[in-house]
Amino acid sequence: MNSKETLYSAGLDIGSALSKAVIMKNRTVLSSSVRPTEGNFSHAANTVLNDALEKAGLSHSDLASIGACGLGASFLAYPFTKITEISCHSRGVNYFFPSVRTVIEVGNQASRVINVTKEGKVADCIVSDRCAAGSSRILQIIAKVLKVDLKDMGPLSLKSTNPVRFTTGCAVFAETEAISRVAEGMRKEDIIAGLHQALAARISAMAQRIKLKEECAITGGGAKDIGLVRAVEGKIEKKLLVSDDPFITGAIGAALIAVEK
Amino acid sequence: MEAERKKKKRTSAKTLQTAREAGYFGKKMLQNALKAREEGRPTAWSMVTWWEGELIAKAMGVELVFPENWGAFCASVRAAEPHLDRSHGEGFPSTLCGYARNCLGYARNMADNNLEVPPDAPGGGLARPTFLLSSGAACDARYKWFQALGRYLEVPVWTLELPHTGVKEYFLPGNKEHNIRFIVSELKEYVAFLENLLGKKLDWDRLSEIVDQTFKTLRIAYEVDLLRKAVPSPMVAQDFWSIMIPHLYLPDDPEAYEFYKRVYDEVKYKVDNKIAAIPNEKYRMMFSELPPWHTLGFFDEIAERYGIALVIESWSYHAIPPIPEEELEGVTDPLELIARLTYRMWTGYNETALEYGVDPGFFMSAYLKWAKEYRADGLFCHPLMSCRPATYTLLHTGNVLMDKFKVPSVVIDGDIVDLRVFNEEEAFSKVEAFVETMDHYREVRKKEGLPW
Amino acid sequence: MFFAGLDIGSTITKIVIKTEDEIWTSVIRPTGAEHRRLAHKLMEEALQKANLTFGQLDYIIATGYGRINVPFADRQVTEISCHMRGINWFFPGVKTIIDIGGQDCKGIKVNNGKLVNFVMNDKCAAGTGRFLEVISEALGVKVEEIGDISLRSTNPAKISSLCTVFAEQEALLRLSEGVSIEDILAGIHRGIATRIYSMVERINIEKEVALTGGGVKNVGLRKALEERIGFPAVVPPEPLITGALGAALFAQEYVGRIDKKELETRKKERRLEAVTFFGEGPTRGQNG
Amino acid sequence: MTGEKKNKGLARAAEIYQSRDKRARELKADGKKVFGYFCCYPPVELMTALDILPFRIMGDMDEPITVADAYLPTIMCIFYRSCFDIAKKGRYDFFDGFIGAHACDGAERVSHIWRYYIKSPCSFFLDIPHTSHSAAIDFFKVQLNYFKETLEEFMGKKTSPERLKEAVSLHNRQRALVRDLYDLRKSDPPLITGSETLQVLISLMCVPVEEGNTILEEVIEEVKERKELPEKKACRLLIWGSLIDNTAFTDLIESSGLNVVIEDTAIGTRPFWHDVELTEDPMDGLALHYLKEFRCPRTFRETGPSYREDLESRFGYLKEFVKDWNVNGAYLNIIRNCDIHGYEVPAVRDYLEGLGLPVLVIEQDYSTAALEPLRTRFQAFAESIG
Repeated sequence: MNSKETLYSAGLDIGSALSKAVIMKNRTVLSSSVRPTEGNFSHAANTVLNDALEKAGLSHSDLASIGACGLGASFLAYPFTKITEISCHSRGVNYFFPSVRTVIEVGNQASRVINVTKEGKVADCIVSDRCAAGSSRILQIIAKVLKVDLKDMGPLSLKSTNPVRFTTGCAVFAETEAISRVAEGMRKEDIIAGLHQALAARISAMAQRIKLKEECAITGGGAKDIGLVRAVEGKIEKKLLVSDDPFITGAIGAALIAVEK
Repeated sequence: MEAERKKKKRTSAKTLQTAREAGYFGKKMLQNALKAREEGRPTAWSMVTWWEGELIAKAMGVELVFPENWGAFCASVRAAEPHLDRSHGEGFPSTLCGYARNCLGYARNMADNNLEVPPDAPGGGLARPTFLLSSGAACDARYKWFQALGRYLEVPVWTLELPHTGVKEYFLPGNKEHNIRFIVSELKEYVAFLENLLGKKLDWDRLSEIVDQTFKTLRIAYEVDLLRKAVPSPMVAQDFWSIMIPHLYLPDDPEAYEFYKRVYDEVKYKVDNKIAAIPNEKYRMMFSELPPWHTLGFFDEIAERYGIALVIESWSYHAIPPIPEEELEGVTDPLELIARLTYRMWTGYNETALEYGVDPGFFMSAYLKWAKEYRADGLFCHPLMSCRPATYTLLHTGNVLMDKFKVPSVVIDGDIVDLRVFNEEEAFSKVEAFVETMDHYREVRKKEGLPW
Repeated sequence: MFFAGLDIGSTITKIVIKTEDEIWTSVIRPTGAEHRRLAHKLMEEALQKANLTFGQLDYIIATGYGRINVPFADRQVTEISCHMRGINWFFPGVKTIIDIGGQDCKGIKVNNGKLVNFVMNDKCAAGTGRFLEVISEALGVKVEEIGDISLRSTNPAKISSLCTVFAEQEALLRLSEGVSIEDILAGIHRGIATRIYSMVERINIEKEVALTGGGVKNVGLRKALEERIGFPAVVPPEPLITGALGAALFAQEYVGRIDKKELETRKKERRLEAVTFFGEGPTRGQNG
Repeated sequence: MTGEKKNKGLARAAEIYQSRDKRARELKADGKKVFGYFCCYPPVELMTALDILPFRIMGDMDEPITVADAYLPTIMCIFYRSCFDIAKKGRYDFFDGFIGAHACDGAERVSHIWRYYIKSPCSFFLDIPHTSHSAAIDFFKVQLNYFKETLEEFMGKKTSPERLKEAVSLHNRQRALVRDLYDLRKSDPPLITGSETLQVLISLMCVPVEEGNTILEEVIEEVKERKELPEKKACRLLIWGSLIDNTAFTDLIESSGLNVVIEDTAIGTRPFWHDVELTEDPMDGLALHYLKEFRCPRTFRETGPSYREDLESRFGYLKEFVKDWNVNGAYLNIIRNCDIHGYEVPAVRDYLEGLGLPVLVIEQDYSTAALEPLRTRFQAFAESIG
């Protein structure tokens, strides 16, 4: 690769809930686009890519490479490099925070704890087991139950004084529990904080399986939720770095890796 | 491209010519039992007892079938689910062993069919048994399951004992010999049980022949394992899962011995000529425990995509390192030979365990020895939802491998029977990331002066 | 005399008021998070619809998930007994009841109008009404329509995940692969039916079988279940109210056991108040 | 102070139940050696004879399992996961010794893993045969001797047959007292609740046998003289299966319209139902007792010639419980992933239903937090009986 040459690349992260795209010029992010997937992977992928291209003032033919990760990455209509989300998130976090050696990713379907090398490669990785209990999907479900906007969940949680104890692993049963607690008159903030505690406990249990390194970051949709971030920090007794836009971490990683391949 | 891949047949491609012949032995077992049943000769359902009980039954002229093996077969042809549903309906918890639930559901179907093999039974079905041979080795399922069959089959059950010694306790003065004496006296009672049940005496000469043949077969099977240390790997787990059937179930069968000679020759040829089992071997992994029988093609795929060779696997299905000659000096009693053989299976890695100060000797310590000898880059852990006890020590094994040798492990959930548990997409993504992890630890091992 | 049954389910609250011989009125409303406390409002609505005053109710029984702490109920009975009783009133010959509720699914065995055995799903939400809601939401179809849509399938898809959240993703993947919605839905219904069937089979499914609960309103699920059972099942005219009806029937039975005077005093003391959860809050919190 | 006097034994039991390690830590501070042990198979008599306090390792249904996830997969027995979890969190840091046991798969594997991660000055893994053939009993005696020698070596002293017999007698006294206590549950309503009984039984497993016996004597006296009896319920319940070690569970059951009158579990009747025979070599009596008389499904019992006879030989003892305690409902308690009880469910259910009992089966998650959803089942079960 000739580093002097201007090289445009795109990275896509087509998740079950959100589709994300970034356009990069060498190692600089030019533009990004995020939208709900809504069950149509190829449509969502096309839309975010075109949207991001438009914002960057580029066209598809300007792209030297496209990298994609996520559940829906198989449905892209044009040639691209498929990369696993784990590698993309490692690389993406490495892009934002080169000193970080542990990444906690809280995604829609699963959570992961990844130790990364200084090059942003995967040194160790633990993924939550075959149950959606440790994923951020549960946050959306509960937000809906409580009629709280997803983005208000974190700030509300921080106001809690007496977090409710959540018990079940199942995301759907957690919904039932939340409904019961509301009915019993427990405050929303306590319920949300309880949920954050439960999620954080599962995530920190995973994190204990690989040695947490000095500098840690949190990424994925869950990183947008300050309540969850604080709860995880409490459990692992470490400060977590959060990038300005945790949603696009994976997409950035995808773009960076695709360039190399 | 993804969709195309999905359409491909998902059984694995064997890299050995001989491995393709091994299916014969599985069919032979099932058919022999059905034939015996037809001719009024005794048959039994048996656990894998690691030769402790099978050899004696065979010397008594009993045709054995193995519901564990048949469970894997049902899963591989995707015929287990109706049995699982049946067992669930009978009130057995769905957390129990998948092989057991498959068998319990089948037994219920048999009971509904006057205890004869139901017409649509997978692979011709398990012939109605004269007795059940259960085992206290490895897990509780293997005697509780056969006991539970009493609900459908009113036939005698014999439970074999196998001491489960802790590593430290194994080395207490005299304990090993006490354990072997115990197995021998248990085997005597087992012989008496069989003689009484079948109304005939054990032919001791025949038993000695069978034991000799078994020792021979296991020896050569072990030598095949030794060949597999070669780089690049001449044979991979996809082959082993086929060839394990003869030595595990039919080691006394001269055909099995002849088969292994051919396997040995083929592997030896590949080693001598540096012929790799998979093209571009980049990573050497150990595998634990049983594979997802219904999705074996996955392993060919990761070989193709990432150059991963599964070089050694699943401790409990391997022939054990031979018993030291001095231990066998002057031992002629076939029961004692059997006792020493099976006990060796469960304690053969206790020296390794002692060396590294770990427990238990079985299920995990073999991997410690193998990691070095097979130059392993990683351990592929496949925890089985329905063979839980085999899984209990997996994380521990992974922790110790990392601790002692900086060999990382990857955990990919799955199951031997329940295909719903294994998510291929997720598995690929984990393996892909794990490749980076293996790279990383190669560097770490190099820095720490480890030899591979 | 008037007897009321109040079934506070996890997703829907139902009220039945009945006389000695017939159902007088019934109300069905979503429960929702905050509505659980508002059961008294719903009772007011039912009374208004029935043109009755609260004082005219002779006995009230609460059932369902939220039955505890309904201050104006005379007694609580589990929804398992109530479904049994409600179905028994409609179909005296039924021996096996399958109730598919919002958050759970039950199998109930009846003998001579008596509850003899039951099973419930545990731990996992697969096989419940909520599961179907999540899936329909993901596929962008109305939950009331998924049954009909699934009936159009010619080649049901294989959906192997049992976890609701994963099944949702699997459904989306199939959709993206070009599998039709009707095939996906038919696959999902088939999967749920198998799950429900094998659970209820633990108490031995015997003819007649009745299906009840919100899930039965879904014709696709009903058909898949009947196929699995191997024979047709009966369904009450309004499957949502069997629990509340059973509660009202129990109310009727209990009144028979109570002294007239005591009943009158009781009725006078009863107030139509909001559901309360006093005394429960602090024990549920975790401190520190 | 009179109230305290009236409830001395029960109050003491409740206090020990609440902080199970308190007395053990006190004694340890005074120089006593404390050994933790798994299940009820390692003979406590041997530890008592060597002046060791045997401390039964239990889990904690109140404590979410977090740390254990790094060592034990989620799909294994939740009880043993919990034991390991709280141990790794330091709850059992006062043990001078750890006694693992091949009781069931969970106990066995966790014993090995425990020894690697949680170090104690002394440890022993007791192998237990799966049958009670005579060869197995002889073998078990050999293993018990190794166990005894390990303890002796650690304590730097030998025990004598006389001292061992004394210990056996002390524990037999405890067993007899527990059976007396169970007799007080034969009346209707039972004189003592399931939760109270559980507190007493657990307290016995955390203090020296003499102290336990005093508690039992006091409890029996107090309970006999009770004026305020527990509430009478429609159902007199037999609990069979995996152990229950938290009163939150028994409270839930008893507040759902059921009186728990007898528990055939590892913290119920099982450790106490038979005396150890005082044989000339006390080790013979111990081997026989622990291998043969214990009624845990982890030991294989010969199948009879027919299924019915098999059930009778395996579960016949339950008939006595049902008759003498006037039981009219049975609850089969399965901690999720408990194989040895799980395989037994259809058979034990067949047997109990054959006795005319309605049977409730629940697979539960060994977590107080997950108890509440079970209430409806217990209530419905009570309704089906009442």
